[in-house]
Amino acid sequence: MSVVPVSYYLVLSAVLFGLGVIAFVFKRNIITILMAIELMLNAVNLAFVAFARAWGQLDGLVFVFFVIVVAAAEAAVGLAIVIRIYHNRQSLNIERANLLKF
Amino acid sequence: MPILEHLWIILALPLAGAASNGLFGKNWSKTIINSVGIGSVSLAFLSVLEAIREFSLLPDGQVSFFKNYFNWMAAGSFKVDFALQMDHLTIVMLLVVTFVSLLVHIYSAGYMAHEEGYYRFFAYLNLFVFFMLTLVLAANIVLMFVGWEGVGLCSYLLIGFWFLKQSAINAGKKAFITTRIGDFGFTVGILLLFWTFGSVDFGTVFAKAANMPAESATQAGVLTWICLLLFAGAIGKSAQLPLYVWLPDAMEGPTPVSALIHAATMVTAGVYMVARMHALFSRAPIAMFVVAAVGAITAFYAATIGLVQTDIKKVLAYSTVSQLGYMFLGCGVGAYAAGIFHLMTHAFFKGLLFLAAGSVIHAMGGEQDMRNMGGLRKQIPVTYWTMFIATLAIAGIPGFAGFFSKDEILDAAGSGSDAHLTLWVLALAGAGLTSFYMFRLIFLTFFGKPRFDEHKVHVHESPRSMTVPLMILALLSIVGGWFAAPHLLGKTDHFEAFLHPVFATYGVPAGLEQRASLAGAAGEQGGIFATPAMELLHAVTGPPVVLAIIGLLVAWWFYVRRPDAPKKLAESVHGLYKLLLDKYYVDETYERVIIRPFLWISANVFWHVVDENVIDGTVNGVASVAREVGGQARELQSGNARSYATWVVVGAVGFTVLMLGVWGMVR
Amino acid sequence: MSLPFILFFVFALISVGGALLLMMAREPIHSALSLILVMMSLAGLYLMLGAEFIAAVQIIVYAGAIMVLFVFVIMLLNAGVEERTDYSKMAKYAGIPLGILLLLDLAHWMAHSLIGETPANGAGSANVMISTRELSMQLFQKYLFPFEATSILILIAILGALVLAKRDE
Amino acid sequence: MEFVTQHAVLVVSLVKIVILLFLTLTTLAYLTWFERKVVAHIQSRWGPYYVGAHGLLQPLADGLKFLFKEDVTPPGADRFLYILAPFLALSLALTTIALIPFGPATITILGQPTQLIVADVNIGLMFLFAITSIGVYGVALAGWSSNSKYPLLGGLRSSAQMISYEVALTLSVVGVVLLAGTLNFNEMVSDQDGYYRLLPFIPRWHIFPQIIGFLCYFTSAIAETNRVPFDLPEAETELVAGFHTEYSSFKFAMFFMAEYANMLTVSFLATILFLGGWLSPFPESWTFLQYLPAVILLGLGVYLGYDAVAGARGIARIQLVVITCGALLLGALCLLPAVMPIIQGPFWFLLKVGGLLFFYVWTRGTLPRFRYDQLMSLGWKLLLPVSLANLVGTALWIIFPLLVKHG
Repeated sequence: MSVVPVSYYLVLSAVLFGLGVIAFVFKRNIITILMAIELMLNAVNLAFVAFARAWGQLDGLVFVFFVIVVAAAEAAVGLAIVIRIYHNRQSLNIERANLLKF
Repeated sequence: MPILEHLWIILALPLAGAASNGLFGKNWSKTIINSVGIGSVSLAFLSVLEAIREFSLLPDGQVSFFKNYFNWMAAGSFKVDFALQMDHLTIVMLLVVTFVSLLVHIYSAGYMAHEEGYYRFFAYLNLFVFFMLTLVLAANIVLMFVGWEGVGLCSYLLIGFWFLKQSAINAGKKAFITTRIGDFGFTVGILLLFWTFGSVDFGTVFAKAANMPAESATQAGVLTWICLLLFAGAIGKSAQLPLYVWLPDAMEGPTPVSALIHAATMVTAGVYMVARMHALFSRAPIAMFVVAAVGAITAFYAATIGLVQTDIKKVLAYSTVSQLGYMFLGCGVGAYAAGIFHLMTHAFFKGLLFLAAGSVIHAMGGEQDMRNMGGLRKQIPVTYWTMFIATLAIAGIPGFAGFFSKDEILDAAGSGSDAHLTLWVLALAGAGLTSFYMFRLIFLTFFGKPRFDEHKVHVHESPRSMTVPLMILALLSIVGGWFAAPHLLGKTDHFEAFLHPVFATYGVPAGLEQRASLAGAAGEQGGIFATPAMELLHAVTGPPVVLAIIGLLVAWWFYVRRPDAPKKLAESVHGLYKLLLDKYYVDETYERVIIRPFLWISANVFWHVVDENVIDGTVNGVASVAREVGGQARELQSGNARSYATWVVVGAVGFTVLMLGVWGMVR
Repeated sequence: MSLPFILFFVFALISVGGALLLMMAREPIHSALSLILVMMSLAGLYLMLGAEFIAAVQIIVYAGAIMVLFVFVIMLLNAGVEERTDYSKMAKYAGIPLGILLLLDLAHWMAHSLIGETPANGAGSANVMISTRELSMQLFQKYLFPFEATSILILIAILGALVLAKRDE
Repeated sequence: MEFVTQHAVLVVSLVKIVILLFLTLTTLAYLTWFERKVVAHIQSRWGPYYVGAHGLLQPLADGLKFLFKEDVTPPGADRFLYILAPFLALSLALTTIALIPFGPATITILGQPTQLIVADVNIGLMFLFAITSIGVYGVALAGWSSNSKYPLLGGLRSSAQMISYEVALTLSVVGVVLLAGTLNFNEMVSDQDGYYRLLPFIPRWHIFPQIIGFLCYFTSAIAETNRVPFDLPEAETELVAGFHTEYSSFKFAMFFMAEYANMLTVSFLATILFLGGWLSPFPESWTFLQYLPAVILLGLGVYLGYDAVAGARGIARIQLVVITCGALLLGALCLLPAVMPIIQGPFWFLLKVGGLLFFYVWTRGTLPRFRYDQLMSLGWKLLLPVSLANLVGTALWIIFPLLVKHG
């Protein structure tokens, strides 16, 4: 039973990451932008797991855990901030929250 | 316990005293403060004695004891250690400093008893002792400079001790700033010294200097410059022309201070420094001549001013200046030993004079003007007798300390290898004047009718704590010079012999070599005085003595026999009198020539032009430039997070392309 | 074309499609669901890679907790159709091309990575499952301190979220 | 055909799935009947009675009713999600059952070893939790997509409730995981085999050391499945029917079934984790016990037969006769030596599950409904700390001997 080479997974993770980046700059809705970040993190996780398997080491997987935890923390705080912004500006469009400038 | 190995103890004791008194003394009773202050100094004195005992046990070959405690600072080749050294010269200074300051401390306990800031006073005194000892014990010129500045600081603090008195504050500032001028030269001298010898260690420097040939008397070499610069510092510190002006004003300070700092110890630091640096000076004839000339002129000049002063302490101040001049004259003509000798004796009798004057002032309830005294002979006999002895000593009456030392100096100036007739004449005249104004002081103060209201002023003898030091010093003023007595009989001068190893160490030129051992020196000077008896006769009937007697008689004539004569004389030569009374208008001249222009320049150039335009302009300019740049750059901060995100992506792309690209290349 | 390849491509297509959907959808809730789709398929890929525990955690934490939070917030704020403003010229003109450039660059280098050809599930025969035991050994021995640190981090995050989201009366 | 031979595994599990699905759906249907009956009797009513004997055909009738109702989609609803939600709910609920082992790992059917489990995963527990954690979306999306305020509030509430109680649920189970030292269901069950050395009559079920965990688990399980007394999402008095207010006809039925499926799953899990799964509480030596299933079935058949003769009329009588025959037939089947060993595990397992389900219904029949804040505070302020404490205690309990041994 032949198996899939690592590079397939890596390319996939690269593509997902790129899409995440594109979404990150393309979307206007703050919540969606946070989702784009999550997408990037997921892509990175995929690369982690793939590498870990390729080298036959577990450290990569452990790091996946840490990435997930950080993602959770980030989501919690980020969404709290989103709620704040919505309460203050009645809008989720990131381009409308632009007071922090010169 | 081996003090010699741990010379730092001698320094540590007064410092500890100063620290404890200064930090905690505020709430302490006078007894504790006394015990701490006096105790620390007396302990220092004892440890000095112990150190001397141990020093005497050293093998004969060893001239000086040197010990390096720790490396203070090192920058490249510039290396300064906290190193102390001890040799005969140091011993003399140590004895003088510790002993006199001990007496002064005891005296102060009585004199300052009713003063505010008692603890402060003793803290300052101890601190002064610490710095003075540092200056004396230092084994390199930088450390010496530390002590040098330290004593300056203490002098400033103590002159301005009554810091509520404007005059006192001004006097303190004046002393500090004036000496600064000299110290500037001193500093440059140190730099030049290091630049020349590549070291600041006395030992190294002198050893190097010993191999250098003596410079010619016609054009100045580097040694000359070093010496002159250092001597500038000495001029400032020891109140010589033209920087003497601070010393008379320094009399604003408490009298014990005047006795200790401005008569016995600090002001003699310059002399000590010159003597310490003899290895350089004796190779720089021009510098030597300058020293001698300054000394002689100052000696005469200050004496003339002293003639007409009416404030008892001012008279003593000017006499100090002139006496210091004698010391420099001695060093200048190569008779370092004589200079140091006079330093010691002067410490005794001038300290005594000041303390006695203080006692007089104490008795008069703060009155300092001699015109309002007189006839105190009976009321305060102890003060009177001690002060009289001191006067005899300073006037150079044979048998008293001053006679021997001053005689040696004059002798060196008049008949030495580097003798200068003019200087000798000046010095002689100065000696005569000295005797005159000192006896004038005595007569005005103690003889004649009381010129004060005896019902108001209750004259009383000072307490024991003040009189005992007076007596001790009086004794010393008599016997202090007898080391040199045999010299008059053509035998060796013990004092000079004692110091001889120091001044002989670094290959001193021949002329001084003869002076150093005076055995039979008189024989060379002229065949006429063949026998010791004739020698003695010559000495005691020599010009100085004669002049001293004359001065005494004149003073007696003027102030005891014909008390109204001075006024007449003053009217007859009114111009001269006024000139002397106003001290040659030196202060006014300085005021006009230096201070006012200086202030004007500072205000109109440095303040209104340099500071306001150049410096402020630069700073504000930088600020405005930054503001402009920021104003342009802030446009990037659009506040739109998407733009920032895009910038992040730009960075990411650049980074990946760069890194992975490079990585790929490497691959 | 054997089973693993088929599975891989199915999952890959699902995930990429989900990502594209996430980008295209104008309703935040649709984006969220498509993201959940991506996560599911990633979990499947993890299973294929033999990291079953990671797969489970992926679903539990990401799909089951984080995304629920997202959906929850979307429902709470009743987030409607996203308005496509274009105030940021930078993002409008440079954003997408740069993103694509980055994507291609990364993909290219990943495709030519050193270990590209090594079989993807491990230095062993096919379908070796990573034992959860070893993983936990690693986590609780070698990486104990980072683990504790992350727990502190999450605690702080909770507090921060509380403080931020609290209605200020 | 060679595909079948190649992937025998796939085929077998396919068969298993079909059978299990059929059984489960039937069970769900009759679970409603069971509940209604029990509640009715608790409230001293008869409950469904007229549709078939003892209302046994009631579920069928309900199903038909749901099928023929008009399927309304509220205007402005997000169509896709509106349809997706119930499917998500039901499919996830059913999927979990694939992880449940109904019998010992090693039994032979038709001469080849088979497991009474669809997917024997190394970390079955984790996957079960994974799937249940996705279950929230069904509720949330339903509430969101029907574009109406009651469903929205209901969805918000129930999703919040499920998230909160999921934490307590998971934590309360970890104690068992520590004791068993595995995440695999089969190993867990076999870990509970045997008796305590000191008390030889008490089986080594985890419920005894983990009683606190069990209580926490079951409480939060009830809340997790939105059952009384925690059924706030469909608190009729406050928000009509909660998240599925707008749902009608078969979509509603799907939610309904999903709920019961969840009940099943939770009970299964409880049985496996705490009640020793398919293990019999009695020692092996009591061999006569293996006739128990047959005896029960036969007894049931006899009772029904008596009832048919004595009580029922018309169609009901016919039904009863049919059922009696079926029961008797099954009982006879259980007596066959080929079947008897196979039937033991599932028998005990289902017995325990049935007990739990009865408990479920019992609570529903007796307890009043909580208030929302009470619910939340119970979850976060009581269950969570208690289960945490239980976890720590268990960990110490396990660590202590090791410490003593290795110093």
